Amino acid sequence: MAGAAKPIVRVQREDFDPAVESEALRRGRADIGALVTFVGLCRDEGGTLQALEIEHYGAMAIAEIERVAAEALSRWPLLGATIVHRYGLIEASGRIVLVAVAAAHRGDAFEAASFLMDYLKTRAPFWKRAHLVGGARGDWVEPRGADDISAARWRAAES
Amino acid sequence: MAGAAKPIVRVQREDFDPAVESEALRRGRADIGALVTFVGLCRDEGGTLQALEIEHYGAMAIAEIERVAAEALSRWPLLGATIVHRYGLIEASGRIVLVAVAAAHRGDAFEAASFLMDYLKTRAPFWKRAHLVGGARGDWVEPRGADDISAARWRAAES
Amino acid sequence: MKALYFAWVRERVGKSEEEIAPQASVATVDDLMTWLAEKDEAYAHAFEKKSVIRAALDRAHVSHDARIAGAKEIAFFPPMTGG
Amino acid sequence: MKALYFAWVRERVGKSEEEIAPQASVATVDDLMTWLAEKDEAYAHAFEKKSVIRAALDRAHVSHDARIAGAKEIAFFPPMTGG
Repeated sequence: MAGAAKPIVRVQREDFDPAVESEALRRGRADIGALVTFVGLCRDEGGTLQALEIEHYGAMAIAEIERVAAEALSRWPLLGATIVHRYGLIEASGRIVLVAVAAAHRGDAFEAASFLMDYLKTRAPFWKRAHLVGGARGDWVEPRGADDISAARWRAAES
Repeated sequence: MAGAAKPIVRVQREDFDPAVESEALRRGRADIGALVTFVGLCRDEGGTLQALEIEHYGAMAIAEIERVAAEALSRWPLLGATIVHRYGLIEASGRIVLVAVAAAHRGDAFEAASFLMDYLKTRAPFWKRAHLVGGARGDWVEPRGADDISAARWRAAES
Repeated sequence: MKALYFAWVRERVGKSEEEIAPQASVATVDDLMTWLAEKDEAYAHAFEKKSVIRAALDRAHVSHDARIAGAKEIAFFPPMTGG
Repeated sequence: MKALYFAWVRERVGKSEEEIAPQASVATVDDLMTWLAEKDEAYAHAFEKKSVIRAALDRAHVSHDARIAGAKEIAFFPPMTGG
């Protein structure tokens, strides 16, 4: 749609700055009414988790996130979207993923950001493994059933 | 609920920094998995709007936003919430309102932030007047029917 | 009691606040709007469509059938457009 | 074709990638998992519950009945847990 920027997608080891990412969507334009920024953080699970190790399938991750972003742009009249996903070792309280979405109206921005996160969770090729406090290597994180249910919400509107 | 911070509510003339507000929710804790930051901006309406003048009922605005925030905290297991609403003259592309919500899981954070914005729009005592490009004073902004419909979404769950 | 007016209600009334002293028979928010509308043409214009006007008693939203007895502050304003 | 393994599939197989050359009768993703499972105990362990394993052909998700002919790269992995 008119004014829609090409989504920005990055997969990287280093940390990101949510303020820089969301400000970049907004800068130099006055047609944006709503800017939603989501940051996913590494929880310490009640003090038991030291870090998450995130394995990924690099080439596919970029391609898959770009597909998900294109899907969001086709569904909502967005004025910009940025998705950044980290891999490697992320300490408790560290940032894992960012989704920033700009739109004229807040309903579109909230829905698109929520959709992007649901689809990233269930489609982007990343796998988390826990590193426990004390040094032990924990298990691979199991997918939450809630994530599939959350992603399925968007399918009713497809058909 | 355990871990829930008292919501931070501010009504002010001066601008705010979304990064400072959302970072303050996150700092020093590792139980947050999802941080949603919404910023509402002044659109220039296709280049016709110079600024919005926001009138408000100061004493009630704080009280009403605090009631809305308390309602959000009672509905979702939040780990923090900050709401900042500006008044006075806000130029096109300027920031008007911030809602930042922290939770363990993203579904709660997205829903609570969306709820807070819907309720702010329909309950917080602020009124916008347009200032047009060229210097003319425009009309008071009419409420969008979409805002009432959006706010009504949350009522089904109440009864 | 103190009456406050906001946005176009304020503009039509021509002031942002005033002390008012309605008689005891003015019992509800709706009664008070009718009473105010009878003051002069400016008030009549402000309150000509009572149904679109919102009210708050002591800084909390109330419906038009709320009783005003005991309230220190009443505010009248159009539907909110913040956020 | 190149086969890639991720997360616990990689750990069980014992390598992250390799060249494989299944015979022509191995037509689908499901066939290929069965073929791999027959290689040795490590592969048998990795692919013992085929239904939980996801596959991608040339970097796009596919179902287990997808045909592998013509693909340059196939990846096997557990359900994703990113985001």
